[in-house]
Amino acid sequence: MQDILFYIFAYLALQFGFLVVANPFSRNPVTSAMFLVLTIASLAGLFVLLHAFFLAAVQVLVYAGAVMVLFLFVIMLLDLRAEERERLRTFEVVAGLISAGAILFIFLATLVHSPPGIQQSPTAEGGTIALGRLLFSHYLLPFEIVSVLLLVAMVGVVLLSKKNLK
Amino acid sequence: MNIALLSHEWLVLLLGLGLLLADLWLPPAARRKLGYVAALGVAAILLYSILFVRLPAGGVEYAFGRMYILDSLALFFKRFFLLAALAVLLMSVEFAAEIQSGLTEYYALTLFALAGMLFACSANDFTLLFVSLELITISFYILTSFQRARTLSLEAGVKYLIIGALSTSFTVFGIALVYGTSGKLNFQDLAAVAPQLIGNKLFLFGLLWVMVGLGFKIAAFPFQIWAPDVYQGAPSPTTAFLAIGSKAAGFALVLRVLFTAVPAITAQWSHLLIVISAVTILYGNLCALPQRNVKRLLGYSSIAHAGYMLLGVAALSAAGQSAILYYLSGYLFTVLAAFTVICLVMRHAEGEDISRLAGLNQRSPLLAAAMALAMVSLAGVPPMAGFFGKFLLFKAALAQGATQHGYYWLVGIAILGVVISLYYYFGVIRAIYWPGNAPDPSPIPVSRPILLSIYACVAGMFFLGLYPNPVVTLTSKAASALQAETAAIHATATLPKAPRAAWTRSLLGPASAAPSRP
Amino acid sequence: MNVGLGHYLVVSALLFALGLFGVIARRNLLVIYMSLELMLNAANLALVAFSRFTNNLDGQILVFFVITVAAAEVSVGLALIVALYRKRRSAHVEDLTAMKL
Amino acid sequence: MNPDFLAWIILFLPLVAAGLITLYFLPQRKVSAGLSTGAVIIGFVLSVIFVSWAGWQPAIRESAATWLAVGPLHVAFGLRFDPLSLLMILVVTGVASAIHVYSWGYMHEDPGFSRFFACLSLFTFSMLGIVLANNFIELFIFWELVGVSSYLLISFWHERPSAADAGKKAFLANRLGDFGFLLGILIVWSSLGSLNFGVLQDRLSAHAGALGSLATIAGLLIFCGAMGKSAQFPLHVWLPDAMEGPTPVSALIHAATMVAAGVYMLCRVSFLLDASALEVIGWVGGFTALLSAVIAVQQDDIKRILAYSTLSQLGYMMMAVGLGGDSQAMFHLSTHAFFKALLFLGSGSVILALHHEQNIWKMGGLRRQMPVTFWTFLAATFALSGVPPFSGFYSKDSIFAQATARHSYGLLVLGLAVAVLTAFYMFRLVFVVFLGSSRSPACDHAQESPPVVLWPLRLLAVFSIIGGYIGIEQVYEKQFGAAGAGHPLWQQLLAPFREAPIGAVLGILAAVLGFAGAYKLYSNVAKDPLPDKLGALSRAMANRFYFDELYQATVIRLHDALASIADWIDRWIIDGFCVGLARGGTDLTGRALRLLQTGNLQTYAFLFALGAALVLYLVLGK
Repeated sequence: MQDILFYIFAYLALQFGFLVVANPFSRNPVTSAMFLVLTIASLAGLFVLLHAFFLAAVQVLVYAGAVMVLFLFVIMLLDLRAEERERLRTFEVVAGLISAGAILFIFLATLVHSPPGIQQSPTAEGGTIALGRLLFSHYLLPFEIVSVLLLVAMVGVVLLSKKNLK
Repeated sequence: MNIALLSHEWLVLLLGLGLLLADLWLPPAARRKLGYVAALGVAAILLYSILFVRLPAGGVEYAFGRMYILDSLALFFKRFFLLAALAVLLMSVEFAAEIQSGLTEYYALTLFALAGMLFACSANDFTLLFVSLELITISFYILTSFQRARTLSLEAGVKYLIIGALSTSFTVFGIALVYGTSGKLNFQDLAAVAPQLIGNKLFLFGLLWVMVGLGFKIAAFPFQIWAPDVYQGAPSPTTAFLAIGSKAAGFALVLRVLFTAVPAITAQWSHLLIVISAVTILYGNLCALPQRNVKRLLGYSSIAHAGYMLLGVAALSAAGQSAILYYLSGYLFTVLAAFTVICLVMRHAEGEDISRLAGLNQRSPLLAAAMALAMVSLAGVPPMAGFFGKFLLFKAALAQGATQHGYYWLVGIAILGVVISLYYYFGVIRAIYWPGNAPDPSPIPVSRPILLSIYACVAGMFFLGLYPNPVVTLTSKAASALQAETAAIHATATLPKAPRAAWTRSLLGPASAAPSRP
Repeated sequence: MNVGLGHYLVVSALLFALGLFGVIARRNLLVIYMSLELMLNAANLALVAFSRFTNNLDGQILVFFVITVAAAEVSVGLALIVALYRKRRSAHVEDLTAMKL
Repeated sequence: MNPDFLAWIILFLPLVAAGLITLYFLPQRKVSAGLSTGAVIIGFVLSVIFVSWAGWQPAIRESAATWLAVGPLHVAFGLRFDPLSLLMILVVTGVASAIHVYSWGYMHEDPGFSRFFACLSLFTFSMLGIVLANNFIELFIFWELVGVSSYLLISFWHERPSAADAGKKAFLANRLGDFGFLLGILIVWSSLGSLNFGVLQDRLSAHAGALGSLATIAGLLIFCGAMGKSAQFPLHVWLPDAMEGPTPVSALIHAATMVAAGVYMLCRVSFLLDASALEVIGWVGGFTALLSAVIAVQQDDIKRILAYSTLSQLGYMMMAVGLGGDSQAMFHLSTHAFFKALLFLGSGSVILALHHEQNIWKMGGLRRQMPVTFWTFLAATFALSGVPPFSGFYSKDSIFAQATARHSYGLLVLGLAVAVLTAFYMFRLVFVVFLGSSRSPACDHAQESPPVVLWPLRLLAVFSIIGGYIGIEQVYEKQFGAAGAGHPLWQQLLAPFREAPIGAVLGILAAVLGFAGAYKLYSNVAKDPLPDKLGALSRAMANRFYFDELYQATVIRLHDALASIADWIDRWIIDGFCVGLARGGTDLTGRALRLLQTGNLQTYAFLFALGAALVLYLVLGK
């Protein structure tokens, strides 16, 4: 059962991911954003399969909820109708295929050469309590730094999108 | 756990927050002076660091379960960053007129970037590495695009953002692979298992991608492509901080990862490092040749200098690592002097063409001399700091030449790069002393703090070039910390878990049982 | 065949490659930015998978940080794109070539 | 008080002067000149006192302070006292004193008077540093300082583009050599483990083959540095251009200091040079000597003639080094310092009198208006041409003697040919400038220079005359072994004829031949009344005329052609093509590489990803 679910979610994630970057029917950023939400949701499904329940929730709440809404806001704000006519250029597609293909090939070859040899039965449970304990003990320092980082981002966003310059 | 251990970072963060708060009550006219407050604060922290911060007997102290490390290397870099930020803040005050809004935030963000650097040089764990790198990078995204009225500044910001985010994804993927194959995130724990993973290509893959992210920070080939555009477009004080702080933070992490976490694997990468160093040197110097924009020229030249410093990484020896630190110290004074001059001369000018320097000799002999000396030092002419740094780097590489002849080639190419660089550095000097008619013949007023900063930079350049001994002693001590600590830890016990448990208990109190980590 | 770590890694790599392709091939800054998010998500998937199969929660903590940092990065990035759009009336990459050579 | 202290004072006095002038006294012209001149004259006096205290003992002494300790590398900032350095500080401070005094008069009108003296002091300081350095690093740093200060001096009139270019060219040519030099130093350090000259010498004498297969390469790389600084082929292109600087600078650079530094350095480290390196050095020196002597014949600018003559004399010194005759090289360097400084200052006096006219065909007959300049110039010419008993004869002869002793007859013939040419072009210069009748109204109104210019000339003339037999060579021989016993003055006067009669006689013959050629050609070219009076004379005179024309037709034509070819090679192949190609090549590569930097974000992302793939492939692909 779990295996079948894996294949379903993996397929969905990849299919939606493909539609984000190279939707054959629409170049509209809104469409891309919508498919990105779906990709993220499929990934949340994979997270659940990996028993990372907390992260699955965060993924849906933060990513699909907050981040993508931000994206959509900006797209609406910018009124990018002209962008819909964007065409892919051959050179750029070839360049993208070459580099992405090369990296993918090397990665798969590496995976075949030295497969990750961990075959014990997985037991790690990404519950909120376990993660919370770790986060506020061993990982307290990065946690605090991230709070500074969020402050920086906040200051930056206010400055960059303030309407009047004075 | 000793709270005082993180005092540098706390104080800088408090200073930054204080500035943001002070902005609320101060009248707009007084905000410019806040830069002096910030600079004064940084100076006080630097003074505190030099006078009161001492390492314990063992030379090293850990916090947060060995995630944070304070050793002579970290302390060296912390003082280095504080010094750099001090000069950058003074520069920003001069630059204030060019920043339309959010002057206080500009100072505060500089301080937050500084805090990121202070954390980065103490990172002993991939988590802290990632988070502190991001703090630096995101602060710089904003600092780069701060002059919103200038399209170039925004364009530089967007380019830095996209390429930076790209490099972040590579880094995260790399960390994932390293973590997945070794099960470790701590550098010293990794050092214990790394020798068994030499044959594991997935592990190497991950490690290489972590280096991609760091290579982006230091602008090494082939991840240097963003540097010229961003250097050109960013406000001058930001460019200076980028050239010094961000690059040095990158090198601090390169040293930690390569020589603390995976020395056994680094030892096998000498070929790769030699090639990257050589190509970086050639690329930077060749591209700088036809350059007319001074900031862009310095962008290319910073690529070349990253190449020289990679020579010290490639040397795979304590002498090489010490030479990098020495070179960075010289580079600090030199680049700060150069950017201070550029900032003063070109602040009202769009397009920093070299010809704008014409007649500088008449407008301000002091600035002209400082700029000329900085160029001489960058070119590596004795008796300036740049010469001695290069000498130490070349020496370190040559000392390895017996084992592998590639080092001779590398030094040869580096010397070729130095010769090429003479052309463009002397082009700048020539422009300064070129009589011609200056585009704007008015004398340039130099404020007292900037005067002090320039004098300090020039003195630093001469001191490092003429009397290197004190700093060399310092840097070799700092470099020796890299491997000694790992050895000490693995010699005393197999204690990966012990300190973590102890520190957790102390935080959560005796009542709560230590969580059993799966 | 049982689904194991390898499967997850392959999916993650494919997603990463897709994102990379998008960054290089697309010209709308917003879409480029979404592609970058895709790449980060790919890395997250790898981290979670490793965390599960090595019985070690550190990986999931890292994912937590990555998500937070990504959110900060996105907000700054979008603000920057908005600022640029106001100035240039365009979110196209080709319009960003004032500095070159 | 330890007398070594004196040496530190001698070294740092000029630096202090330069610092004081730049910081405080730029507006006060007299104070700056006084400080600078005072520093170098006091330095000279102190040198005399110090030398008389130290004596010419071959024992090597050092005075050092630790400067840098990096692991096994321990570098001291030290001074080394041996006959070589002691005599050189006398020469350097002596010649520099004369030039400082002279500059006071020569540069009087210049607005940059104070700056000039500051640079001059800096230059003197750097040169003294080279002379006294006791290790390679210290030497190299002063070496570069000389390069920087010469750059400042050559492009002193930087508002002239030609001067600025000349300065840049000098600097770049020097740097090109210096990088070879630095590489050589690094090789020596990595194989011998020390940079101190004394220690190096001890290690090499303990294990003759310590440098192993790198010996020749190290030697040649070190020679690269000397090639740049002493302007040897093919890095000689900067020296003639360096004439763009003020005349006292030319005198300083050409005489005792900058160009001599290369020769001095080679003698200092001669123990490092093995046979094949010496062979190369000798022939490069010989070739440079010949090439530049041939070019000198064709020049019309008085300072350029002297510049090429300097090149050619440096070639002699290099040849001597290559022949293993370090003391001979240094001997020639010392005598050359006196008479070449004299020649330059004399030419400066002429140029000043003619209001900055440098073309010799607009001079003539200056003998009458400027007697002191003429007689001192003549003395220097005799010395340079190797006429006994002037100093140049003794030093040049010692080089011929060395060539004979080493059975290097090829180099001997080369040296003799150069000697002929030297006498020829120098007397041509004297005939055209001082003898004959004036060719321009300026010459008629020329006035002798003021005493502040003339006294240095007189002083230098004395040394140019007696420099050959006051024991200079003996001092150097003490340094390089094979010390001869001291002889009374009259015996030294005749020493060449006793010790190496063949070389001496050939040398005199060469000088006479050159003189005769110049006399035949150039005493006629001038509009002397003499040819008109003798014009009535019959066959003998006609024959002589015929002989002259033959000479003109064959030898001189050939000569002219050769000279133009040499000049052409110099100008186009070396200066234009090689340097141009190198510059153009790098420039082109730079422009091509820059095309990667399209400014387009997608291209950047593509290159970034490609780079990541490349790095992966390099490590994992194996």
